[in-house]
Amino acid sequence: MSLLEVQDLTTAFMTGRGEVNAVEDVSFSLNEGEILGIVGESGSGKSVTALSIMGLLPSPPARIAAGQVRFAGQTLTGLSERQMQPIRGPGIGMIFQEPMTSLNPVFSIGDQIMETIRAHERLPQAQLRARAVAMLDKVGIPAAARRLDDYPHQMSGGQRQRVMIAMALACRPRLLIADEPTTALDVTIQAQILDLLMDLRDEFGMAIIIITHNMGVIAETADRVLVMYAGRVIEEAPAARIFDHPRHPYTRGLLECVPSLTEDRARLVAIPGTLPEPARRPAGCRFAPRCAHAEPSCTQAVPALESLEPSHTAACFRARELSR
Amino acid sequence: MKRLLIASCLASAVIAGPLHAERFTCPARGGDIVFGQEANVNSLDQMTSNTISTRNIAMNIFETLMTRDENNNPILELAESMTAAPDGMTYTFRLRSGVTFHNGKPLTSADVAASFNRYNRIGLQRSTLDNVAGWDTPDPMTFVIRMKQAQPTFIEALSSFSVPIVIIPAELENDERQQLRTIGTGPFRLLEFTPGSHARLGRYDGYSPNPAFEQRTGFGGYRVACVDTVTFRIVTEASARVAGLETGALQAVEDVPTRSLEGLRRNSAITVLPLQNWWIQIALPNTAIPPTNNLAFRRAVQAALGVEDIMDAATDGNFRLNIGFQFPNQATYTDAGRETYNINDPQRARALLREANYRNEPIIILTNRDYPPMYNAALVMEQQLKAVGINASLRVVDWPTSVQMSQRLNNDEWHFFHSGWGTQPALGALATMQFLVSPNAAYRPRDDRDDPEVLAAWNAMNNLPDQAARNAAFATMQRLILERAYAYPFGSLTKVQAVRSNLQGFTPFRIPRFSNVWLQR
Amino acid sequence: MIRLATRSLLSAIPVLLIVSLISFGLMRLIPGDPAAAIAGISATPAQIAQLRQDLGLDEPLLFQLLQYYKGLFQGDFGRSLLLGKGVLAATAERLPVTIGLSLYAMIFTLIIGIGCGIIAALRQNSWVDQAAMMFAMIGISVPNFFLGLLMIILFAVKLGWLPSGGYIPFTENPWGWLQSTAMPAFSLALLQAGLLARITRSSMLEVLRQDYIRTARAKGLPGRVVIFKHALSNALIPIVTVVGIIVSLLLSGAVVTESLFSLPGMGLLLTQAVLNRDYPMVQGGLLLVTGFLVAVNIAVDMLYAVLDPRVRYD
Amino acid sequence: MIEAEDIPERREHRATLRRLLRHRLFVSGLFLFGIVAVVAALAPFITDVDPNRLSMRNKFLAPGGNWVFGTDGFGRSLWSRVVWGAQLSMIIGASVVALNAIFGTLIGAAAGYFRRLDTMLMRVNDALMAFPAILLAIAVTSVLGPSTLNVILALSIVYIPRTARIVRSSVIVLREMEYVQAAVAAGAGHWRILRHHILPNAMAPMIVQLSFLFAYAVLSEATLSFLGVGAVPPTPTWGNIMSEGRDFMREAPWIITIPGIALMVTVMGLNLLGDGLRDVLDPRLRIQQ
Repeated sequence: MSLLEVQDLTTAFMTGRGEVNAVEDVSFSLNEGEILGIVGESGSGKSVTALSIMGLLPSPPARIAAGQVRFAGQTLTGLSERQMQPIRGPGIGMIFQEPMTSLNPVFSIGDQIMETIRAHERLPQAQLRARAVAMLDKVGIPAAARRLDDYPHQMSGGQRQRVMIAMALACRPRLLIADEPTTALDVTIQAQILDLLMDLRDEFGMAIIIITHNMGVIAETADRVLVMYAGRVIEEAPAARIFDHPRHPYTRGLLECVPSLTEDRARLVAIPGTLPEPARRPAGCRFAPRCAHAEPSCTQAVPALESLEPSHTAACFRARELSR
Repeated sequence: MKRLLIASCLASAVIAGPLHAERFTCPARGGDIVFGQEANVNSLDQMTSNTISTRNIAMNIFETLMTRDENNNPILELAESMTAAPDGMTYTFRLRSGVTFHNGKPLTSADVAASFNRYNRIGLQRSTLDNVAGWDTPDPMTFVIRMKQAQPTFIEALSSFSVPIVIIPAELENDERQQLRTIGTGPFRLLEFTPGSHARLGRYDGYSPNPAFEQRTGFGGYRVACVDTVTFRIVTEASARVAGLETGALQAVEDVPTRSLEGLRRNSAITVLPLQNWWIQIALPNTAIPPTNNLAFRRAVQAALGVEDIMDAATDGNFRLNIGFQFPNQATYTDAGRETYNINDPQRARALLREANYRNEPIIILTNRDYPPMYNAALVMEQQLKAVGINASLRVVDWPTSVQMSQRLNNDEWHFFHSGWGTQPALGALATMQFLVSPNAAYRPRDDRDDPEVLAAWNAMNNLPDQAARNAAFATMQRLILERAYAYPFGSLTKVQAVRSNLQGFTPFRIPRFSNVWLQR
Repeated sequence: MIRLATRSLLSAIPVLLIVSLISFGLMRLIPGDPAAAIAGISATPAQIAQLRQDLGLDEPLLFQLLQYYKGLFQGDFGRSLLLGKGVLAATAERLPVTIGLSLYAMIFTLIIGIGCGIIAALRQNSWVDQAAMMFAMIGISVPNFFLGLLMIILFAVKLGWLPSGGYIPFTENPWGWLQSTAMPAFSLALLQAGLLARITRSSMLEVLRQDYIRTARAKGLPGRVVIFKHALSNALIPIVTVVGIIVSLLLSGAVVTESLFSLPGMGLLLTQAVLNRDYPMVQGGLLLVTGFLVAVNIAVDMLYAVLDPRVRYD
Repeated sequence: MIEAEDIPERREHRATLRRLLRHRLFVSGLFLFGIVAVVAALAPFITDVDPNRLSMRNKFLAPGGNWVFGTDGFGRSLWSRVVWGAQLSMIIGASVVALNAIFGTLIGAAAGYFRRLDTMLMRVNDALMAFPAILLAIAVTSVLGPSTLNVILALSIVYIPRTARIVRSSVIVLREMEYVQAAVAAGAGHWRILRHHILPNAMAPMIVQLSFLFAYAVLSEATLSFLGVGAVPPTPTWGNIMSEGRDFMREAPWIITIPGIALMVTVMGLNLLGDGLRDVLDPRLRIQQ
């Protein structure tokens, strides 16, 4: 049985123009120790998917409209905030895009790491401290014991992200969700952080979901890739397959403009137009208006994910003919 | 001078009446009284303060050699006798024996001398002692005052309760101004004093009442403290005082607004006690400047005034029409000049205005808001003057400013000044009429040059050896003042006090007296 | 931190110097005779003249100013004309009443203000939020003397519940103090509470949107830890900066409240001192009160540094 | 902003106005304040009795009947007094606001723009702000003597330092802006820079401040009158009416409550107005007061 199973997840937001689905019918699963990359432009619904799994979306305005999330055999959707607490931390850890703002500025980093452990395990203060030092050590903060009482503003961005990772891993989660973990960092630091994540996966054996808009990051890390567009999964395949044989025109477009690790512009120049707002999504295939291969029939219905070969699915009416 | 002593005994007998022929004894003892006092108290140093609020409390604690009875006649208090030499050059006081201070020390003439020393140094009314050469203590129970020159009115001044010469223990002689430690000989002693909030007094069990009397009278007489404690609580809000009385949080209050009286009178748990003749509501012209320097104009104003409306507004209905500067219960009362009072004849006023050649000059009525009766009286006066064609307007400042303005020589900022004369009319004609001679002359003659006839009458009031002649001189002076419109006394203001009905023996007076007052169970 | 404290203290000196000059000048410009004021209604002109002489009011102005500064440098704030005691002693007697009242009101302010603010923020746009903000709006719109009057009419006059007027010192009877000061403290607090509720709400909303709140929740921290530790500690920072303003508003409001409820505090003392032309009391008292406010503001700056490490380590 | 010419500017103003009129708080504030302002403006037409005319026979009449708001202890019409009181409140509030707008801007701009003046002006400013506001106002009115004009002056003295401080901080920020530095480099005069580049952009926080200031001024005036140091009685200010009604609050509570409610409505209207202005004009200020 897989560690995480997401089935037909639909997350809706109440907006001024009524309820709209930010994420629609998203399904995927993840095994222990596996690294899944979720890729897509900002607004494609990848972060909302992650936050839906964690139950971190503010409600209202957000709600899980349909589908379910199962983690280690337990259904997470529908759990109360209180019931979710023991899952967060020891079950699923999460790190965020902005290390600058994701740490609370008024508490020392030691305090913030220790409170995480304290929330889930009963440990004497000395052991808490030792564990925090060990975690900082693991994520490569030099002189960890001394830095425990430092405040976030005394650290660089890369260090803060390391602290975030230490914090997320402090309770040995079985799954780590990394939402754009490197986007806000300098290029050189990005690689270091990714390496660190890889090393830690090897050490702790946890599964990782890496969310990014950067195909380069996926190439470096992911075992399997989920491509999202306008709230829907449009292609899923092992990483190697995606890079070699992308089946969806959008994925192909993404790859054509792979922003390498040395060049961090997120703009997808190869694809004209912009991602439609959730409330103004076109009928039929949502990518159709931007798609070079779109036919009138593409706007008639929403294409379903279709298995093209084992473990490779795509949602495109013309996937088969185009890949030929 | 035994005569004086006898006279005061007689007076008290008259007041007490046949029902109270025996000595007062407390029908019930114990209990606590809370009195809702209107005005704030800053100090209990009775020698250096002449505010009514201080007197309210302090005169339950301190006593004097001589004071005033219910009708303001001088009586002895800590002295059992006083003998005046025939030439008026010495006064010999024999102190009562068995009197002790609140610290337990017996009263001797040394204490009296020390009290006079302190008063002479910092007492607010130390001019009382201007004609005094000195004082001696031939023995512990005898105190002699030596005069520089005879002063027929000396006893009247000495017994004044305006800023009384209270007797304090000798060791307090050097206490600084307003820093007097509160130790007296009175029926109550001070337990606790928080300026601005409250003062708590307790019964002094070592008190020895004055055996020369049967009953309490005025500030003195035979006094006994029946209740355990009396708390004077400052409650400035009139409505809150009334509410406190109704709920029983307060047992007695002063200054009940007329508007509340109706309800209180219906309430059987409460007794309303009007205190008549609290003060004379008065306005004074500024005769240093035109047009109020013109007699015809002043008389025009006199003719325009309808005092019922003025008093009604000033007191909210609680007043008594009263002519002149004394009250009918006083020996010196006279209605001399009555034809100037309450004329209320607009036609005559207009005629007099024409005679005065009044040309619509602006007339400024100076008043203040600290004392609502003065403000209210001024408001109605303004309206009455306007009604006869006088271009009158109010100038409202605060009390200290209005006093300062009214006393500045030849000040041209005002034409009429509103005031209320309380303590002095109660003290007698002499104390009152000093307001009408320079340098104090309230009608502000130019350069302080008194009207010679008024001044002559004043001198006669002071210096004639015979009381009847002095009284006649007062009548003359009052008539002159009224006829020449140097003052417009509107009438007598009644201050209403009220008590819970189980509080017995409380008779309104110029201070709330808590001796011979008891709580009925 | 120490540097910050020294800097604040040093910058307070010229302010206090100007304050002392302004209060001296203001008082001398006020018309009206202190002697007439102190002597009261039943004084004769002769008594007033006597008093004026006793009080040393006939001295030339410059001499009085020099005396004043000479005294100040020796720690002598002068002697109240009205009370006959030292300004310092009178302040020591009255200031505790005002501080007690202000603290009491501050407790109301904090409980009502922060409470309403947090609840409103947590239930943003719900009826709870709207009710709390309506209440806050009323709070900042009702003049405190009007509220005080309404409370007197309702509680003291109509219901006869609480004593109106008549102050019971805390040291004498804590329960009595709590009771007798409740009404003034509440009427004094409402304005500040409304102000604080509005600030707390917006500050809380701002903070709740922050990434670190999401982080805290993602770590599986219990809701109360997220709100009271992570959110509130950050939301408090802008709130603390207004505490200085609130203390100043409370002291200013206490002037009115103390007059209304006849509480023998510093506000009543100074109002009466102004009205009675008690020059030394006003001069010294204003200087002391202002000094106190300046000290409170320095303390607030320090507190700010304690709460916000970013300031502390700058 | 500097290149903004007349037409886009006007368009921008119109857009701001539209946003204001859609703002719920602003509109309700405008409504409340508007009622008071209209009543105040129409005072001579909607009252038939002189607010100061005594009528001792009609004292303490409860509201209703011939006397809409009843009468006070002198039989004066409370309707007349409260309506004329509204006019006085408006006049006093508007005057304080105007004086603040002029002198607060001058002092604040001078302090913020000319560094050499800054220390001196701000020291005096700090000292004036250090006094508890009401005490300073009481002392100043005591010096000047009680009158409507002097209340305006006293309140201005109390509040101008606060306005000046707000203007100063905007000016300090704006002074460092690139376009201002560019203007300095281009040799523009101080006056021109202040007038064209700095002050127009400092207007938003200032307008917001002034709308709240109006509320404070109305409130403080009432407080001063209530304490007996405001406009001279019998001037019918709300504070005076309430002060005179104090002794009768048991028997004639309407004398206090009616002007009190009028006062509250006015202040609330202004506060709502201020909230709306702040939200629309200067969202940065949201967190303050």
